[in-house]
Amino acid sequence: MKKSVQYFTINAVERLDAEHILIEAVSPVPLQGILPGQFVNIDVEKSKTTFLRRPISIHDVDEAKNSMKIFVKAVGDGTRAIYEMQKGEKLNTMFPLGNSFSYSNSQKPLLVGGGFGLAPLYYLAKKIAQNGIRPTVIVGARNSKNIFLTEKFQDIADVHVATNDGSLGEKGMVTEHSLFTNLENFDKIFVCGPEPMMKAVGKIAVSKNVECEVSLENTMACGIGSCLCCVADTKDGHVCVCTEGPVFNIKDLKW
Amino acid sequence: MKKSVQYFTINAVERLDAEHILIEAVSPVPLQGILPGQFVNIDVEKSKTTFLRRPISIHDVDEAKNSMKIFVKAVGDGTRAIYEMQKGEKLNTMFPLGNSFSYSNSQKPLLVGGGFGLAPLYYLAKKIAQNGIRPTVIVGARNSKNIFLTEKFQDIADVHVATNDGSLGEKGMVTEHSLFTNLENFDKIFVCGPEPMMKAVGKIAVSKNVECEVSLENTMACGIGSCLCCVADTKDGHVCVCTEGPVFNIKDLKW
Amino acid sequence: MVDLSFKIKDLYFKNPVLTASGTFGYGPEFDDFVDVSELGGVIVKGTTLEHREGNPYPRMAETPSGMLNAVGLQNKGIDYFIKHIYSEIKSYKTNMIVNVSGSAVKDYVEVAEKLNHLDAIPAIELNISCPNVKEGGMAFGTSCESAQSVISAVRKVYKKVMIVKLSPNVTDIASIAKTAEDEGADAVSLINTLLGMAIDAEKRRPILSTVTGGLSGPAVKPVALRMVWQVSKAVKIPIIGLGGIMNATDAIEFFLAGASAIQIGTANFIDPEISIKVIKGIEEYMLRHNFKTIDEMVGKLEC
Amino acid sequence: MVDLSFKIKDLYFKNPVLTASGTFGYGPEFDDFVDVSELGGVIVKGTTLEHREGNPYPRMAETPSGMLNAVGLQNKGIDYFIKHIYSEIKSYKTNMIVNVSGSAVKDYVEVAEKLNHLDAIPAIELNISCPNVKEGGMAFGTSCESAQSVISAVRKVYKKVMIVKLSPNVTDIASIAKTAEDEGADAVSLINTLLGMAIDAEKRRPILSTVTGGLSGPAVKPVALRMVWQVSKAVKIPIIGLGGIMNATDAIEFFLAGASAIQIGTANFIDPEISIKVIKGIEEYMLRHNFKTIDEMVGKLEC
Ligand SMILES: Cc1cc2nc3c(=O)[nH]c(=O)nc-3n(C[C@H](O)[C@H](O)[C@H](O)COP(=O)(O)OP(=O)(O)OC[C@H]3O[C@@H](n4cnc5c(N)ncnc54)[C@H](O)[C@@H]3O)c2cc1C
Ligand SMILES: Cc1cc2nc3c(=O)[nH]c(=O)nc-3n(C[C@H](O)[C@H](O)[C@H](O)COP(=O)(O)OP(=O)(O)OC[C@H]3O[C@@H](n4cnc5c(N)ncnc54)[C@H](O)[C@@H]3O)c2cc1C
Ligand SMILES: Cc1cc2nc3c(=O)[nH]c(=O)nc-3n(C[C@H](O)[C@H](O)[C@H](O)COP(=O)(O)O)c2cc1C
Ligand SMILES: Cc1cc2nc3c(=O)[nH]c(=O)nc-3n(C[C@H](O)[C@H](O)[C@H](O)COP(=O)(O)O)c2cc1C
Ligand code: FES
Ligand code: FES
Repeated sequence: MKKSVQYFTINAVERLDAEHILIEAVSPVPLQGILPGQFVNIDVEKSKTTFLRRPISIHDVDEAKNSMKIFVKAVGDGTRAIYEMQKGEKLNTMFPLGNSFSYSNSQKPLLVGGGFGLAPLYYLAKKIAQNGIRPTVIVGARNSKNIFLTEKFQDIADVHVATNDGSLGEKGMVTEHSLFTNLENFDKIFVCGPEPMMKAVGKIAVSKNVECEVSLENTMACGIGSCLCCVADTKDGHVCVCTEGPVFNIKDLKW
Repeated sequence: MKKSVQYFTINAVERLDAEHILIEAVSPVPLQGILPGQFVNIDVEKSKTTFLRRPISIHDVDEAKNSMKIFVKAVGDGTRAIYEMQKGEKLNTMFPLGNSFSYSNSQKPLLVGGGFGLAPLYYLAKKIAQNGIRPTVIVGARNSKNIFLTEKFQDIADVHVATNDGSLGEKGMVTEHSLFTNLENFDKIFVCGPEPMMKAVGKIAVSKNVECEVSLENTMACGIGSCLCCVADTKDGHVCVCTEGPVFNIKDLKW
Repeated sequence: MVDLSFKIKDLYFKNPVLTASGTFGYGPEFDDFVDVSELGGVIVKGTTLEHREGNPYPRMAETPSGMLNAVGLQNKGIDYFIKHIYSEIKSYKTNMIVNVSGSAVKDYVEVAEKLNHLDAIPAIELNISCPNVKEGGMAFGTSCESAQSVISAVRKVYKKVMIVKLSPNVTDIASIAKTAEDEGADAVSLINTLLGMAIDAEKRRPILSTVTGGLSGPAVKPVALRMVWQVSKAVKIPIIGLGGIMNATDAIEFFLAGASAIQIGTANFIDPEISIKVIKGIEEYMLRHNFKTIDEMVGKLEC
Repeated sequence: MVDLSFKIKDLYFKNPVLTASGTFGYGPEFDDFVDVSELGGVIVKGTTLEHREGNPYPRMAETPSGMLNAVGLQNKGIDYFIKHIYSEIKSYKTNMIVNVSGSAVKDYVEVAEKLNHLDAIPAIELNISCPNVKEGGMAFGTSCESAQSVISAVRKVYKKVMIVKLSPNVTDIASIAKTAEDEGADAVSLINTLLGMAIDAEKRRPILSTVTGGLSGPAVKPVALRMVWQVSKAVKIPIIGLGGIMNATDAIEFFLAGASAIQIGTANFIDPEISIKVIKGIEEYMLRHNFKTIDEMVGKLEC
């Protein structure tokens, strides 16, 4: 799909708590052909202190309604201003950016998400489900208050939860979840979350010889491979996360 | 009145055309003691390209409702963002700033306004009216489309209009209005508008020996006499328009 | 109608809007957004003799109305450029200009020599002002003597149009521009990035892996404008102005200050279509102000 | 509890937050907004030997995340200061410091001598970096030789704490800082404004009456931080950091880069209460990061 800059119109906002928001926005151009794992780059026009665009994963696409969803956590001024947007406002959006998860060859996929890392996994789960496969999803967080969206996954996936304090699901880190003891049950793992978490999952995947893709969140300036700011260190040297990624097979990363 | 920074809450907006807006905003602190000619300095929080505060005249004060009105013309990014504000939004306001028109000794005042220069004159007219005097007001503009607020003045003042194209009121510049032929009928003129207009009025006032006060609109950084950016050249040298002004008797200016 | 063209020596540019090195890739990155052939020119990524991996991540920090970068001239080297990239970009119908960087005089010379042979590369931009490499780079651009050494050496071997890109991290940029002119530069471009730094207070660490990096974006525009103005009083060769240009009005300001052309850098990241919009905006301004040629507008500041 | 105090020689500052010269008037301008006595110090408006009217209006241009000023040291001269202003401000319970400017060495010396006698003025800040006056000012701060001449002359007559304020418009600020230290400065403050320019494209005129002016505000913070860091490697005397500080986080960045104290300038215009908020914010940060004294935090950047 050709990249472009478009003004999306926000047509629904769901504030999940004081920091997390799910936004649905309608595109003025058809949204056919967006791949799971791709992201948009948003110019936050009303934030004085936000100069560059902000990369945000595509959480879901409804091709019929020509709409897209994003799931955003307010961590700084840019995402805070997005959190405060209202229905009817316009979202200056550059899209679709990045590569894609390679899910088509996976029969038993495991999706692992933490924090706003869950964002790209919903559209991935949906695409997998459209292929007739029911994926397994584990969501990890510090406690039950930081678990979001699991109910939305339930229609299309088997959802498991791990919380550090045991307030929801199994107690412990996501990598301590019982599913990880039999990781061989899965043929591919798709991970998105804080880097330490992705590295921990990656390590186990390697040890158990299960394929593993991670979605990196390097800071970006351009989002289209022109500034070389967002590079990941791979076996081929520095490559742009915004074009060669954000999804990488961990065997290509120098982790 | 002590100066302070307060968040006013916008409780009414009246968009007069695509550029002009009348905003009513409620103060969290009492508004007793504001003088006509004083201004506020607004931090336009949602405009990326507006760094400094923007000085805006106090158009009206309703002490009972604790509210103030401002009349703003969108000329650049800062005032455009103010124009786009909605009821319920907060206005970061530093106030009250500047001196005041000296109207108490005038029995036959003439108020002359052009463009957003009309802004401070309403509160002045109201104060004069409270003293039992009905002021005369002339509003000048290019054409009838650029004449605003005259109906609001009518209750408290005799209103005259001059337009360059004669589409409303007398045809010609404000200084060509018939009232100016008998300027001696007035004992003081209060002017606010574009500098060339104020200078033109000032010149006639001097020639007819009528006192004249003008409200300057020099660009400002601090609004409180600390940066020395806003100076006017007076017979006493450079003085701050934000503290010694914005209102000056033209006899003090080096015009 | 207005004529947007200008020339450096006898090199014709159809309009005065170029894209800045390091901010526009090699061109194809922007194919989805603009017709690259409509630009006055494209200055491709800084190219060195050898392949360079650049600096470690993180290489970027956002700053108020700007950004710091510490890319460190990541590129695959001149030979790779000639073999693989040149063929891909030579069909663009605009001036494709290579930004030449190095850590020793002989590296600059060698790269320039190789570029001399490429028909579709009508000019080079000598980068003696990159703040993000340990040796060479900016060091060449911060004294007249070292600037002289690189410029005169490259001038000997490079026969086409040679633009010298100046560093703003100096006390007196006009004297360095004068040196460039004296040594045979056909034009100067300014400014490269201002040396800056960003810190993560919570982590108590520099944000960039290299601690300091190059500041670009609208934050630097006032400094860039001032330097263009100063340099325009000092040299007769054309000046290409850049630094924080975000729209056509900004571009006009550079022309008025004395630039014959401009480059757009960081703005491409925020609006990938901006370069074309700026061309249109300049044309509109010229119509409105009755300028028929770019030349009529250059330096027309009423002071 | 945390101890916010610091010292320059034996001059005690209750906290490291000062207000920058030219941005806080003499103090009373801010009485409605803050308790001036709560500040670590106030650096009053640049003061010269003679009365100065400053430059013609317009003197200010807004720029992206910053502003240019060309006030040009408007002030009523040192004698007026001593007679009329001193008595009004000497009761503030904080260090009232006078910023001393001039166009000739002897002017600086004369002003410094007069200030030596004022009990309630424990220090001066030598402004060898003002870009907005024709003679002197910045010229003194852009070469080691000229800096040396002013600093050593003033040092001979001024017995109390002498801070030297450095210009950022130089290739190598560290060497100028070193000169200041060698000539007996008790501290350096940096940065003064960057020389910049703004143009009104529609009117085709410079916005400032003086064409160029001094850039301040968050736009310059990355440059200021880098310079503080460079100077901290070069000198042992305390550094007072400033340039674009808008909040406590910005201030912390300067401490980590090597400053022992900071000044707040342009931010006072946007939030007249900011100086006091920054003091509170620094205290909170220190509690959170377990710093007990400012000194523990200075230069604690993990590179
Ligand atoms: C490909 C990609 C996809 C992303 N998808 C999403 C998403 O779907 N939903 C979402 O909420 N966020 C997502 N992010 C992260 C999001 O872009 C950042 O949170 C955002 O840029 C922060 O901007 P800010 O102005 O709010 O905060 P800033 O003020 O820029 O930063 C605030 C704090 O967050 C940290 N931070 C900034 N950027 C990142 C980052 N990229 N990763 C981790 N920490 C960061 C900073 O170090 C700082 O401590 C994604 C990032 C990338 C690269
Ligand atoms: C004491 C005082 C009271 C004022 N009262 C009002 C008021 O009640 N209503 C109102 O609409 N405006 C008023 N103004 C003018 C208002 O402050 C400016 O229009 C505003 O600052 C412009 O900001 P901006 O970001 O929209 O435009 P900018 O982008 O800053 O400027 C846009 C254009 O407007 C011009 N401009 C900027 N500032 C001024 C100015 N001060 N005077 C004239 N032209 C200017 C610029 O040169 C530029 O061409 C007042 C100004 C002062 C000093
Ligand atoms: C990410 C990035 C990479 C850059 N790489 C180069 C480079 O390789 N060679 C060069 O001469 N300048 C390089 N620059 C500097 C720009 O070409 C330009 O001089 C500078 O960014 C100022 O212009 P701007 O404010 O419009 O971006 C780079 C700038 C950025 C932001
Ligand atoms: C309006 C204005 C006037 C200034 N006047 C002086 C001055 O008289 N003496 C001086 O040393 N610095 C002066 N400065 C520079 C500031 O003290 C400070 O060094 C600079 O603004 C950078 O800090 P900031 O970004 O926090 O404002 C002035 C700055 C401004 C904005
Ligand atoms: S963000 Fe610019 S190359 Fe990836
Ligand atoms: S605006 Fe600062 S002194 Fe008037």
